[in-house]
Amino acid sequence: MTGWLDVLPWAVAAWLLGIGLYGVVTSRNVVHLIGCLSVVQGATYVLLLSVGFRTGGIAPVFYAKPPSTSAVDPVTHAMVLTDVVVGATVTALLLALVLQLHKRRGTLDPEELRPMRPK
Amino acid sequence: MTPLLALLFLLVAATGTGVALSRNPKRQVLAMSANGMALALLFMALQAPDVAFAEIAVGTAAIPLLFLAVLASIRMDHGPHGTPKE
Amino acid sequence: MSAATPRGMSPRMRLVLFALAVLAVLPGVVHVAGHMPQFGAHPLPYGDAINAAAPPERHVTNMTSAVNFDYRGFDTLGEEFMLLCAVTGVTVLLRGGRGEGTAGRPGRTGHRPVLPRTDAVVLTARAGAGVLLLFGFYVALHAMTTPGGGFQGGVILASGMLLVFLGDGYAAWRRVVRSEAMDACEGLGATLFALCGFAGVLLGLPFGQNILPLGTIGDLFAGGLMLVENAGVTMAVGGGFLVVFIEFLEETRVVPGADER
Amino acid sequence: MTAALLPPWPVAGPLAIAGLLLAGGRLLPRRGPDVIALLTTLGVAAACILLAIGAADGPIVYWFGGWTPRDGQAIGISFRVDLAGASVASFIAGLFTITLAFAWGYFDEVHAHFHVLMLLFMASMVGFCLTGDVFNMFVWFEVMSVAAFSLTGYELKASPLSGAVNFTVMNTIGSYLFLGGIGLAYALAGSLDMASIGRVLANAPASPIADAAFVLMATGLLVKAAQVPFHFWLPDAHAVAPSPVSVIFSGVMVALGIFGLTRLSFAMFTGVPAVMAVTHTLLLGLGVASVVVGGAMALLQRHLKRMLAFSTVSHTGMLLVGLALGDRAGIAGLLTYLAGHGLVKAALFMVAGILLALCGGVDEIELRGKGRQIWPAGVAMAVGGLLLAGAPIGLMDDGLSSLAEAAKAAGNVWLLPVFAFGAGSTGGAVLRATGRIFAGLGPVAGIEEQSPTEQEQEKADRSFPFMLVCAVVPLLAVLATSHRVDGLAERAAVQLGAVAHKGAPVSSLLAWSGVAFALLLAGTGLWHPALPRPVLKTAKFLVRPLAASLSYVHSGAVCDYVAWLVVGLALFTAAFALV
Repeated sequence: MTGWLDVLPWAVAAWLLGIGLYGVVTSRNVVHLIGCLSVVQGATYVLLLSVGFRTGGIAPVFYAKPPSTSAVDPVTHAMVLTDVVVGATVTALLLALVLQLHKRRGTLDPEELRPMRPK
Repeated sequence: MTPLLALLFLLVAATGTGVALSRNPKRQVLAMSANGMALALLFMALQAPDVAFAEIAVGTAAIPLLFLAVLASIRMDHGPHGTPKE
Repeated sequence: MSAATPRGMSPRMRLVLFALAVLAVLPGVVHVAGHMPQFGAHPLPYGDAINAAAPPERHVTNMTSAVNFDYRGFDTLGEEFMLLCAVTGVTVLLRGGRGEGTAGRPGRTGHRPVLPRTDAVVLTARAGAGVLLLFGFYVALHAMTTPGGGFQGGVILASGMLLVFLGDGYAAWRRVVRSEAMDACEGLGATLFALCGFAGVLLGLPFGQNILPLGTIGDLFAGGLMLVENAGVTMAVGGGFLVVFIEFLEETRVVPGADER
Repeated sequence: MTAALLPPWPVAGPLAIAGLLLAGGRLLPRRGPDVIALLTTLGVAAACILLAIGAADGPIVYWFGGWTPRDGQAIGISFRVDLAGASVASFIAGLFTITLAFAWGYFDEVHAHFHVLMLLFMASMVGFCLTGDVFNMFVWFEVMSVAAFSLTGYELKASPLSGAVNFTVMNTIGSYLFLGGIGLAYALAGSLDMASIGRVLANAPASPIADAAFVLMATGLLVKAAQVPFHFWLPDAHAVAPSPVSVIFSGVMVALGIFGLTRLSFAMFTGVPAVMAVTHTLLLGLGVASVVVGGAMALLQRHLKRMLAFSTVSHTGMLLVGLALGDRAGIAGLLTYLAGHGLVKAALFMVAGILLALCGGVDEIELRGKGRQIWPAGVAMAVGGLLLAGAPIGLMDDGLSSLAEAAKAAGNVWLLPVFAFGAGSTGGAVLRATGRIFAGLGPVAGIEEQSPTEQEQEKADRSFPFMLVCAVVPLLAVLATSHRVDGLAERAAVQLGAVAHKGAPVSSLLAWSGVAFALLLAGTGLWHPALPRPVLKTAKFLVRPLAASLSYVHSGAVCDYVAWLVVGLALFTAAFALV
């Protein structure tokens, strides 16, 4: 296979990290910012699952296949499952914080939401 | 690297970019659902069905739902100064 | 003394700083990507060891579940409590500002009319909820054999319950299924996982070691202690996500007579 | 029970109790959650001390589920309890005990939620210290973060909430980078066990993957440790969290970032020359920058908790310098200083909590002279300020001497004035505030601008003597353990694998210069209008631009912070390109 195509997974992971951070840096709305964080997280999904992939390997479920079949790495899958939980918990918490913050400050602009300043 | 895999990787990159660049939160929720779906497809192709399941349940359904609830609540909430906010 | 309230960078300035930093990082990223092991063709010793060991030793066919609940079950213990922590946090953040009241009417935005619930809506929601709940149980039950498990099943179950709420009138259901019940479901589910770990300890075995018969491989109820742990995860995730859903949906309702917070 | 069977208890035990508290908290009598949480922390402290005793002869390795490695491949998760990890875990449990005592009855409105969060917070910290598996470390890191995020916003006021948002966004990006680093290490080494990864990396040819894994993990941990340029979130969060929570944040959570990096470095990266070179150069530089920036910013604050938060940045920078020096004295100094600083900072945040409860604020100017009635708290605060400044007694001084010894042994004598500046400026800021609040020193502020903070008040339902005792206990602990911990820290450093360098002991000049500098700064801060006009003018001319640019950078906008985080990544990239 061509060399540059094999770099694609890592390039996509790096791109997601970069574009997600770009979104965070330029965000004018905290809800949008939280969405961008999930893009940053997408980078970790892509990286981990690509690391655990094996060309021609089956999914690590030996229900219909004998256990000797070449399969991909289940450990990375378990890691990404944990990562999905991390993402969900952090997103829920941030949304709750932002919701309460909006009630008190009446804005969602991160520039206006600085701590330690009067209303 | 099969063409299908390459395509799905690119799809994930494209939808992820869409999420980051959708400045309107309501549109961003749709973009996030699309990104979640693209990720789930990629996970299927990478032979990770367990993760794909979780991503469909969380990334395309549960989390966008929370976003929608927050956006609805924020539209209702008129802020401390009584001025409507978007 | 403290200077005036800081103004900080202008958006353009910030973008320039970010762009310069990214330019500096970029060669490093390219260098690293070029040296990454060949995609899909490098050794995976850990995964191979699990794939070889788990079917004969744990009598399960879903390796991801074997890793999640047994080989690396301790990670999942932490993960469950991370979820519990976040659910507690969300509860504190949202309920703390709102109080415990559940009697509210739906909030209205703009001039959108509130449509009365028709029989068709109720019926569709009930049917959809039924299908979702069944599917959730199915996914959770088949953790050891086919893809899916307590986490995925729990999320689907919570979504199904939510649909029940939405279809049949939110307020009525909220009086039946109280937050205490969901808290208990969530807390006990996570604790069940922890107690499964301690079960072995009390018998002088390492934490988390299996103490139950493993069953026949390929059977729905094979896997020993993993089944109990899976049930705990289902409870914790189902209860936890439901609490989160409910707390957020409460925010879209208006409590009559609620004063400005 | 022998120590070999003990490792899961201090982590899984409090977790299970937290789950039960959440499920049944509302069935308990009013003080039930307080009692249960306090007993749990005591139990965890006892278990960790037993573990530390057991680990004295060598690390205790505990494989969960009995999955011992097969043919050299680790297939399960291990706890690798060494002297350093167990000692820090004992310290954590002890600090939680005193904090929960301080918070007794403070949080009883929302069932047992506060106690659930605190128990999870403690369990995850202990797990973070004991684990030998890098992904398991990430899991505990994240549980710790989630608990911390929730606790920061607990008060549901605008500043705590926006502080919590900044904190959450920065730390979440940090933890994703950390996870990315784990992914790279896994790609390279095919294992998640720290010791195995370390063996593979030491025997493999130099690879940029190992460097990148280090960069990503180090960035994640340095965000948690609030080191320049990743530190911006800390004052936003620590200054506004409820005081008992700030005690834990500044007392130990931040330092755990450095401790985690220490563990990772010694377990995984000692065999990678490029990483070691960057550790000795860039991390040293970041540590020094943190010491200086934190100290200067502390001096510029009038909000007491924000001042203490910046002082935490400064003192954590000293820990990073210890890690960067990396020899036996440096690591031993790091461990001792971690405990000493944690205790002193805990006491100071408790004093701030007392002020919030009894005087209704922590603004230095507004509170001028209002602390006279509660002068014993002022004595505690002054002692704390002197200890921060490096007074030659107690744990902090022991740690600082070790760090200075390591600096001298490495030929970096220029670090000594840096230490003196960090200690002196933070101590000076605290002493200045003490003098103003508790003795009404200094002229009445005339044209000082309005307080930048909103109304803050914490519940005043605990008696003053009780709170004061809680604040004095950590100070007494610092003084009483003087010269008793060095040996332990040294053995812990040896166990980690730190090598001894020949160094000469440092004279007590360092300590005294810190104290003198602090007194000078405090005096200047209080009575600067009395200075001769030309002196004042020159000083203002010199200080103004510096202060203005520092304030400019610490903007409070999370978008800025993320841009600075990428700048930090750029610094790492440059450092690896140069070595």
